Amino acid sequence: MSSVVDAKVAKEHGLTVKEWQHALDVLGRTPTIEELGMISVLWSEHCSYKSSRVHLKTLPTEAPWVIQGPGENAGVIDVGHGLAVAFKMESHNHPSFIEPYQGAATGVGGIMRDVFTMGARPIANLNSLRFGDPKAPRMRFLVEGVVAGIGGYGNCMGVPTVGGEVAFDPSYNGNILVNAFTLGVLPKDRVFLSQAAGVGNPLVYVGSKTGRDGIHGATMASEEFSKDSEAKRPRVQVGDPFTEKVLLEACLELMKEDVIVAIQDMGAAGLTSSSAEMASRGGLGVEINIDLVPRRETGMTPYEVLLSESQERMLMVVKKGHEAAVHRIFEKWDLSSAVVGVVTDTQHVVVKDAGRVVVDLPVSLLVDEAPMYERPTQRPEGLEALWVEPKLAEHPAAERLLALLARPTIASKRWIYEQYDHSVRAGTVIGPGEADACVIRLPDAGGTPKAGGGPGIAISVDMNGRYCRLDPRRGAALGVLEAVRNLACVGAEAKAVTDCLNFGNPEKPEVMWSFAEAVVGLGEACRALDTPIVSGNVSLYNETEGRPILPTPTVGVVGLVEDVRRVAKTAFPGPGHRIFLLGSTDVLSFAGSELQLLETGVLSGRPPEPDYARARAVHGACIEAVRSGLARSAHDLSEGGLLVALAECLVAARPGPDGVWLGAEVKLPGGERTRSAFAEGPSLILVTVLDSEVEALCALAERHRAPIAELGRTTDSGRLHIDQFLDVPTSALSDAYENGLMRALDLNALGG
Amino acid sequence: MRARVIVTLRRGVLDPAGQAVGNSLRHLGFGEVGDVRLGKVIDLELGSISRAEAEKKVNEMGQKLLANPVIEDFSLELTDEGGTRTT
Amino acid sequence: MRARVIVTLRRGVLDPAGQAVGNSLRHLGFGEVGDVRLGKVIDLELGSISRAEAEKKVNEMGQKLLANPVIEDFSLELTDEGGTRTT
Amino acid sequence: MKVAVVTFPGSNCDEDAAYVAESLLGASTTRVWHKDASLPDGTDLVILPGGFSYGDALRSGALARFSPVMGAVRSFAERGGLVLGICNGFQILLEAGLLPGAMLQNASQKFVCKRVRLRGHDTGSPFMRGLAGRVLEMPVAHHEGRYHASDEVLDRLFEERRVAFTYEGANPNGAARDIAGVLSEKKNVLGLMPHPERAVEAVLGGEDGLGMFLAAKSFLEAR
Ligand SMILES: Nc1ncnc2c1ncn2[C@@H]1O[C@H](COP(=O)(O)OP(=O)(O)O)[C@@H](O)[C@H]1O
Ligand SMILES: [Mg+2]
Repeated sequence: MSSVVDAKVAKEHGLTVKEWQHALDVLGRTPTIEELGMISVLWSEHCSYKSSRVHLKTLPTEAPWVIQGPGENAGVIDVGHGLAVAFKMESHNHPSFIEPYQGAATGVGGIMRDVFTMGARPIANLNSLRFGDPKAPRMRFLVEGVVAGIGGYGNCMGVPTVGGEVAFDPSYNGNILVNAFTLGVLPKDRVFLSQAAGVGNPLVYVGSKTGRDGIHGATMASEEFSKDSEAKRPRVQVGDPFTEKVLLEACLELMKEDVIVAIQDMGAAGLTSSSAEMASRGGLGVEINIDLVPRRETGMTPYEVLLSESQERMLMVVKKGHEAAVHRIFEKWDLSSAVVGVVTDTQHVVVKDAGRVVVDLPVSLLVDEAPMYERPTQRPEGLEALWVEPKLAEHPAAERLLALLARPTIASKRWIYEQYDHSVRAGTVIGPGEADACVIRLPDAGGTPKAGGGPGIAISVDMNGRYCRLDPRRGAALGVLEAVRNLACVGAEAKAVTDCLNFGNPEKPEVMWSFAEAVVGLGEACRALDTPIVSGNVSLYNETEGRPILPTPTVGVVGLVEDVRRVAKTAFPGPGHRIFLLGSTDVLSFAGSELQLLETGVLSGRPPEPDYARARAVHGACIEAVRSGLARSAHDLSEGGLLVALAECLVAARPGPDGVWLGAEVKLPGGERTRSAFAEGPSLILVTVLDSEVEALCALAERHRAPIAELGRTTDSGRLHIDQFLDVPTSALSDAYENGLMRALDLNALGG
Repeated sequence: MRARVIVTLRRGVLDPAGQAVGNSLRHLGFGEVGDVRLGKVIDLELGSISRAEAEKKVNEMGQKLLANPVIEDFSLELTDEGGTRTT
Repeated sequence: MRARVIVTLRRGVLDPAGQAVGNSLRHLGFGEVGDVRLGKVIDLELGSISRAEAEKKVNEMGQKLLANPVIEDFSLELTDEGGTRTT
Repeated sequence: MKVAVVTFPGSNCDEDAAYVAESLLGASTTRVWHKDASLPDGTDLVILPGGFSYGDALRSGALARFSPVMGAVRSFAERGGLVLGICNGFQILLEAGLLPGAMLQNASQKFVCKRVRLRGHDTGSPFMRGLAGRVLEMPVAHHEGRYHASDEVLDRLFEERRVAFTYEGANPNGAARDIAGVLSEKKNVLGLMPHPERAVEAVLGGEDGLGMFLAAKSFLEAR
């Protein structure tokens, strides 16, 4: 490492000419190499949100039940019974493309640290994944590695992975997305924050020792991929879930004692960002003796220690005089803990190496003075021209349905979620693959399970990037609607949202436009549905060789179930039930639909304008139908439209002990048949009821002003039958749906 | 010809399993144990190809599949049926 | 002194992971690949103890912890700082 | 009934096991740290729970067997005390030699989590009363669950009625002769890969796992 710092070295650190000048101006001198390292990571897109901040400010973040909104390690909401939940979603896209197992694993490890830093015990993990064309180079390797990495970390931690979503599109060929979500439970009056306080309080380092892992990972996440990303390989971090598990237990044990003033995990940019951010949030300064930081390797320079992204580490401000409690508990768990510094009133970050000052920077330079850009936006040329739906050729409906069910985006994700432990912690009421959202029974404030029924948490993560490409504002809003609707299907009322905004290079005005529009759409939908955004993450520069991914502003929505014994699942309950469709098919469209892509290969049309009043009516009716026990099953329409949804309800029912499958006898709702069978649209939910409950259901729908139409009934024929349109054995639907993913990717079967 | 490929983690890459084994050994009273690193062995039967060819092929296998170049290195040893071994 | 312990699955213990690697290699065009077996390498730093002592200790480690005799065999190699190696 | 649930670093089903013992069986339940060299006085049943003790380094269970508490567990078992090893607990019992055989990586080489069907066998064990011949559904969640032992040992296990459970239908991990759970000679130590403690309430998907806990409880109470 050259120790002469000049414009060239600054450029190598990713600073622009202007940013370098800005640093010189504010500082009034040339920074040391350590200072430059700190400035460059804190000013990186990943840490500073310099391109996105102006837009994010417009999002709704408040509601009476919000305890902690954006700005801390995770958002926290009140869920009643003296309990709160903390949750957040985060991307680990770039590392996962380079080394899928470790990239995905450390992503999961990072998001869990964000959550238990708040004092919460993690009780649910979810993930949202985007892969490229199944036949693209390395794609199978990436899928296998990411899934194994997510499982490898979460399973070892003993946190159930209870849901997620996976979609495939060639735009992700060179830049996959791995977005990980964690939710934890905590006593509502005991939230831990990261604001340094109390001049003279010691700064305590706990967890793994520091090595040379991932130095400059944060800047890597802020650059476009290029061929020479290969050269960045050794920067990949390796996860150690075993250490994180003991770190989790040690932190939660320590949190029961009244000694922690502030706590912050060392994520991207490690010690640099955790110390500067804690100082900034507390309006104070910190002094660190870098030589006291526990190390794994010999000969590390202060620069390396400051920028290391070694995993499984935390920084805490502890009440002076209580250091012994920390050491006692961490020793019990065989973990390192060391006092490495002190809180000061200087509003500077000072770093000393054996007494020699190597860093002395105003906190404001690192955090508040970080650049903020209002980047130019430009609506893509020819967007309107795209807003025309191409005509679909005539094609037999049964073939269409089977082909849709086998599409990897639609097909069962069983091969994936069976590699995740989803039943640990005695709380999984609805796990992956059973319903549109997962449901976790709330434990007590310490995380101990509570027997019987009682309140639960429902979670869904969603987004359709194709809709967002065609109209990012509508697309983002439709994604929120889908996630909230998925919650309604299990009988849960949505309360709050976390997001993970994955986009291309923000320096391109068209990408920036899609980002800005998507944020508008998210804000609009979240306001309309009264679901504030309490945490989130932005991942930009998701492009390879100039080709951006589909705009993918993934959302995770958290809602409440009153009694976990009153929920609904996807599977049709048995023969002889009546099938109804809540919502109206007047909005169905082929714009960006799975069928359009399958048959034309062209992405076109304009997704429908969200109708929030309609959405609220349909969701309200569904929630009441489920909670009252009327609805015996519920499943919404999403990719692939009505027939795919019907097929999923049939397939999920599995054959009985006699090997006989369920069937359904159905009439399509009005309108052109292919459209009502396969087009896509929001606010549509399939529910089943007993014959004797039909009137009650219709009355309930009317009370909520939700449109409702009868489609038919379930049968014991083992076939999906629509007069003069389609007749397919359920076993064939199941074969296409259950094996589609494995066939597309040529994956090996799991055991048994 | 037979080949033994040894895949080890690159220097500097964290090896949590190796650390756990090292700690355990020391707890068991093997105080002399310092750093411990775990790796993989892959033993391959290669039929009757020449040593030179085997070396070329196995190197290729190592690069393509057996080792993950992001975090691992590999080395190889060849043994012919007679038992002569080279590294 | 440094030791390398090689742990291999006993003959007769099915090794599906080895088989999978073999299949992948053949798919990649390495038709000459026959049987493939996977094992573990454990590299240990032992400080400055004698070769004889190292051998005794590492054998003990192998029996106690590094290999499970129900399914595994182990062998060891010692290298002193100078680089002389024995099997 | 007094239950001791052992926590090793990396155990992650200890809380679930303690929950079942305490909340569903009404047993007085103590959490025992692996560094403790003794079990609480009057312990009737020791549970070695699932998880990833020491991150499954080397072989799952290989390092945990050296924890101080294992000496106490061994003498407790030798005195006839009931020991239940679930998943990682089973692996630890194998590594410690309290049960015969060894565990290998799943034949699929992947972690597997799903509900499986098990057949209970007639063994005469306190854990198995009322379960002989029944087919039960429970989740499995493991990466190393392929039970292995030599043919002679396997033959003997069946002869001595020490195979408690076999997988019925699909075998999720390639275990020898579909074995899912085995007993010690005196039948007071049971190790099994599936998770009975996760199948104890209808709201969580089934109650088939409760039987084994209730059998142990009634055995202990009748003593
Ligand atoms: N990556 C994943 N991890 C865990 N579960 C997943 C994943 N992807 C999909 N699932 C599960 O599979 C089921 C179907 O998912 P999806 O097709 O995305 O449903 P929907 O279209 O209704 O949102 C859900 O229960 C979901 O939680
Ligand atoms: Mg859905």
